[in-house]
Amino acid sequence: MAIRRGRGVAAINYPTGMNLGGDPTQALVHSTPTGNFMVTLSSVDLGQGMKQIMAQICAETIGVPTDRVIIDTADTDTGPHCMGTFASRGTHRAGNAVIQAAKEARQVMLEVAAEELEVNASDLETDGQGNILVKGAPQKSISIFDVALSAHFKRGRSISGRGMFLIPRSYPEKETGAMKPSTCYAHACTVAEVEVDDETGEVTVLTVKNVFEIGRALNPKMVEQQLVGGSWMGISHALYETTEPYYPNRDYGGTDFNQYLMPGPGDLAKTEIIVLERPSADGPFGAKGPGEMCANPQIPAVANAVFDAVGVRIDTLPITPERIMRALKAQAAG
Amino acid sequence: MTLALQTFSTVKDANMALQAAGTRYLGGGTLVVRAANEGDVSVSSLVRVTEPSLSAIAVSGGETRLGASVTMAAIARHPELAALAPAARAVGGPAIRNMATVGGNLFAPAPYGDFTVAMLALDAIVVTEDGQVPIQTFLAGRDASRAIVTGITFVLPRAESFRFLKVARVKPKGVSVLSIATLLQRAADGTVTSARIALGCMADRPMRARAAERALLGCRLTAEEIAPALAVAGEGTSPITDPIASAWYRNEVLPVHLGRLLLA
Amino acid sequence: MAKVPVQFTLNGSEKAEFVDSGTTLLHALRDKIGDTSPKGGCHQGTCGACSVIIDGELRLSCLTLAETCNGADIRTTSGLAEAGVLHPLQRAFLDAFATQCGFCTPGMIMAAKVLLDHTANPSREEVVEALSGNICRCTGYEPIIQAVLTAARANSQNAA
Amino acid sequence: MELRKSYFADVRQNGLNEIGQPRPRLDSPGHVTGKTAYFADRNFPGMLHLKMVRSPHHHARIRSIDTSEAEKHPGVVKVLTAKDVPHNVYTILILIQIGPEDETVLADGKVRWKGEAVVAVLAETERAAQEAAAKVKVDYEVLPAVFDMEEALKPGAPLVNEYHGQNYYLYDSGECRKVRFGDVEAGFGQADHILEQSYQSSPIEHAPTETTGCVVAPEGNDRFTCYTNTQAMFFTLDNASIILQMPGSKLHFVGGTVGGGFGGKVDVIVEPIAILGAKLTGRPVCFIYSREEEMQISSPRAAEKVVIKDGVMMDGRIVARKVTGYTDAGAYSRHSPYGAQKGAAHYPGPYTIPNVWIDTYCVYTNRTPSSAMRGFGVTIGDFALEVQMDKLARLIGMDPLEFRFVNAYRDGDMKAHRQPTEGAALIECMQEASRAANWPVAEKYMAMSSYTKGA
Repeated sequence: MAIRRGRGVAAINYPTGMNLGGDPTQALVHSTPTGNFMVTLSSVDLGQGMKQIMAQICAETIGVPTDRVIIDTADTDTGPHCMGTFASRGTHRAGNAVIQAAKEARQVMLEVAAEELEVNASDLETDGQGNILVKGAPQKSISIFDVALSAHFKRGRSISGRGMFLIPRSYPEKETGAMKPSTCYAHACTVAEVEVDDETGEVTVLTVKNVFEIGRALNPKMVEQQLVGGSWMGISHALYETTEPYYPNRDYGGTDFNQYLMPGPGDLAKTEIIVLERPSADGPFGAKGPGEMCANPQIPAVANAVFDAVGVRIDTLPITPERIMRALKAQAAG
Repeated sequence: MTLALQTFSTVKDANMALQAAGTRYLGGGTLVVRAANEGDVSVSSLVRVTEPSLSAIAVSGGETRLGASVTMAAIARHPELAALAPAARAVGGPAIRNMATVGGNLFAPAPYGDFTVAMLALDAIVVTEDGQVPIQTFLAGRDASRAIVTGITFVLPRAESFRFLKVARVKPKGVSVLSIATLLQRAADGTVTSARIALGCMADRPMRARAAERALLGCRLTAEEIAPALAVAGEGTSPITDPIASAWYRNEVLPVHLGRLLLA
Repeated sequence: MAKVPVQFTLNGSEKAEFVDSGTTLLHALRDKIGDTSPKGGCHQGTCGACSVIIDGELRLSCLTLAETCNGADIRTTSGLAEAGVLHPLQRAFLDAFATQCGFCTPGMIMAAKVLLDHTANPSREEVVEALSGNICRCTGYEPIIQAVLTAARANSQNAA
Repeated sequence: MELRKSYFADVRQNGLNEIGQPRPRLDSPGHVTGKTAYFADRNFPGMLHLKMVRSPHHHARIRSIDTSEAEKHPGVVKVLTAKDVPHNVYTILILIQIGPEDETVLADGKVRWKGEAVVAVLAETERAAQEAAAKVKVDYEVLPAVFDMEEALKPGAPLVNEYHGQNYYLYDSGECRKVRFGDVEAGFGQADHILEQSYQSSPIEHAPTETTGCVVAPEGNDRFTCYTNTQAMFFTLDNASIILQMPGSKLHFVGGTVGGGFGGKVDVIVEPIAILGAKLTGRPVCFIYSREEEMQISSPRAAEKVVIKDGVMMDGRIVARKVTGYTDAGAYSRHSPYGAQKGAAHYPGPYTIPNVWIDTYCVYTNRTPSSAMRGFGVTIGDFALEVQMDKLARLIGMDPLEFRFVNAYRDGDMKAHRQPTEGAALIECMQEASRAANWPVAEKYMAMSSYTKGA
């Protein structure tokens, strides 16, 4: 019996969005009478934290703390159109729409504040804590609470904005395939270290070191959630998962979580995550979509590590103990 | 028709009710309630028994009796059943172990039924109202069995003579690629004087590895001496193919895992 | 359809309902009593999202018939916070960013609670074992394991 | 997690208050207290349960359907077949003009995969619906089925889907989406080595802990509120509107809180039939996939086959890359024609290669239709590309990481689908990985930059 060790590397990029059908998302922002901000969308939170991120994006743009923003999303009677949550587009597309809407609302807010303070709107700035200050003369200020009250009850203004982000449809050119299917690209490089039991074909992923470049970590803890969970799913794809274990034979498809294999809490690789930020030109505060690409590089990195360990290539996913055993036997048979 | 549960205080009464068509016995629920949830409409009536003896554990000397409703969790935490704890803990996660019973495990199709593999290695006796049958006989006829199992009896093994291994892809709680239980008696010089080896997933229900058992007699537990036993470990097996592993793979790694268990 | 009475204590309050015989505890809790904190992720006993604590033991409410719970003491995640103050486990899940979609969270917290009720200072291995019947598809488990370890430390410090 | 701020520091906006801050998630308190409301947490009095009768065959003609016993079953309120669905033949990407309509809401005359929906039963309880479903009699004439993509593409293979007329999706570019860049044969001609390898995957399930489903409640004014865990609200509403031939104004979708999606909830499967049930019965309806349905009926990530032929120089440069990709769509298109062409744009990978030839096929077989999943069109391609990169490096005796530096794309490099590279950061990721993994590479690679070729 031998436990053999190997390591492998993989590097990838990943596109944001799906422009081959046109890629729009809209957002509306308005202030309540006391200066809280309602973001209305129809984007879907799958658990990745879309609501929280839209709140932070709106808050940053308006200039208020995040807890002054309320997200009302995914009610088609109220929320304007969103293409959907997929293709790593949520943060990027909806975020841009929210910024545009929030900017318009902010402009109205500053105009009302300017009237109250009897200065030009262009001379005003927000302090991020809920106040509007005169640039260079911060003692001259008004709270956003008071500005909203004024807008509603005194000045008859709607502190609101409309946001629209559309990547126009790209039609692939028939002969050359020239097309623009997406916008900015995220990047990753993963090094995986494995142990392979050469008598059973069992693979243990010891460590994965993932470097991800995601444009901008809008909320680092939430980015970490995505990347850690994605890295786990990548390993899972590499070694465990399929609904058709004997593909293309259609039999023996798993029907529950006992038969559909994924790494359990006792199978976790020691996971390191390093994040780089090269802001994208068109992303909200430079953000790209990290949600999908984070699960990709582990698959080839693990595959390459298995080869490094035992000298057989498994070019069919998932890399099961059975496939490794068959390859090792074929190798031994020469 | 809806699903209806009937509760009886005695096994005798429940056995009567169980004769009706579409009726099944409810133990811990991990098999029959699941089947009902999944749309198995062949079951319209469930029967359960509250008789306390079904949940009793009795250990006296080596003689052990587990009531059919004893759960895996109860076995795993019972101080006198420490030798069986690894087999009991091999079943499911914590919640399942609080529900899954000794009786139910006897009926669990591969890849389930790890605890029964241990019982088979111990040559347990399965007890019903109709009498007592060796576990191997019981397993062979379990599909047609109608009488409620009330308990199981066996001689508690000494810890050093009994070994159990469950091989799973997912840790700590995957279902079995295979499971192995061995009960070996050895002479002072270490040679095996008697061997019982039970296998899970190597057929549609737990089975004995008779050829390997015979080949182990007179061997010391060294890699060299057990090699002939490992070579015949797969004799008579007919492993399941399922999403976890193919029959080919199970046969391929059975000798490896048996060898590791014997040499551990 | 035959209705049967079920009566038990849920998070400290008495509940009594009539349900169809054969109704699972999960359905009784969610559809009859209105406690939707246990989730139906599989109805097979393979995901743990429906985990509840019955008489101090972790159980799968999807495989438990309601009428077998008469007289039982049932605890769910919705009853864990007291007077609006989060249980240390809930606090730890928040602080560790251990929830993403949140669907597995109530079951995970139940599984963790039973562990901490019996084991003051669990090892990582014990935490892993305690959570092993609960599937999470988002987090990769590590933040959940860390949350439980953190809550255990907080508990034992409070006790000290 | 560590943020390495030293990279690209010159282009990052600073002085932000909320962005870049690890604010607590506003939804988490609901999650940890069990208070978050998912679609299935809504319960309405009188709600009906919908269960689907599904095909037991991979490919079969339906001779007849007899629902009479099922309709008489106690508790059954309505039984739906194809004739009840106003626009029964649909395809979801018709919204972006990707046709033809090729899929039935309820099977009409034929089933093309094992598990296909044939009859919908609505009953007072789940149990009654299950019992009635078992009483639906469908007479099938079993047809030959094809499961292997190569077999499916051969002449004489059983025809999976008559709406296509052949077992592949017909793009405007022909039987495949094509990318042509440079002269790939000339590239192979100059290469020191050529390596052609084939890679394969099998279908993968999203396996969210919450299964796909919806709860529909009539509002009493000809409008229907659909509580759903779809990943795309209007996409689903608009498709439902087409299938049901109902004005969109009659539909009200509420969602946005989903127990995991990963791409598995972008098909429009449960909502239209549940709304139809609510419309025809006037009752609330829930249709929630069982776990078995989620595992075997809901669309998986497509199986793919990827054949890569590379020409490489001894100095490490890849001079030609030819990729043929096959996406196993299963019996119907759903999102697969899109995924296959998304793959066409991706296949050169994050590398600058002067001569590229890509063909990607979307192939029909008699299996569960596949659709989008996390990394759609890219994940399996990346597996193939990056294993191929490892093989190429070893073939020419180069360190696999250094080999990637040699070929890494940088700002301004033209990609094969004729988009100039912008915002590249592959090199920096690899530099950081080299450090973090203690995998040293030559200093010249550590000095490289994504900004320019010159650096």
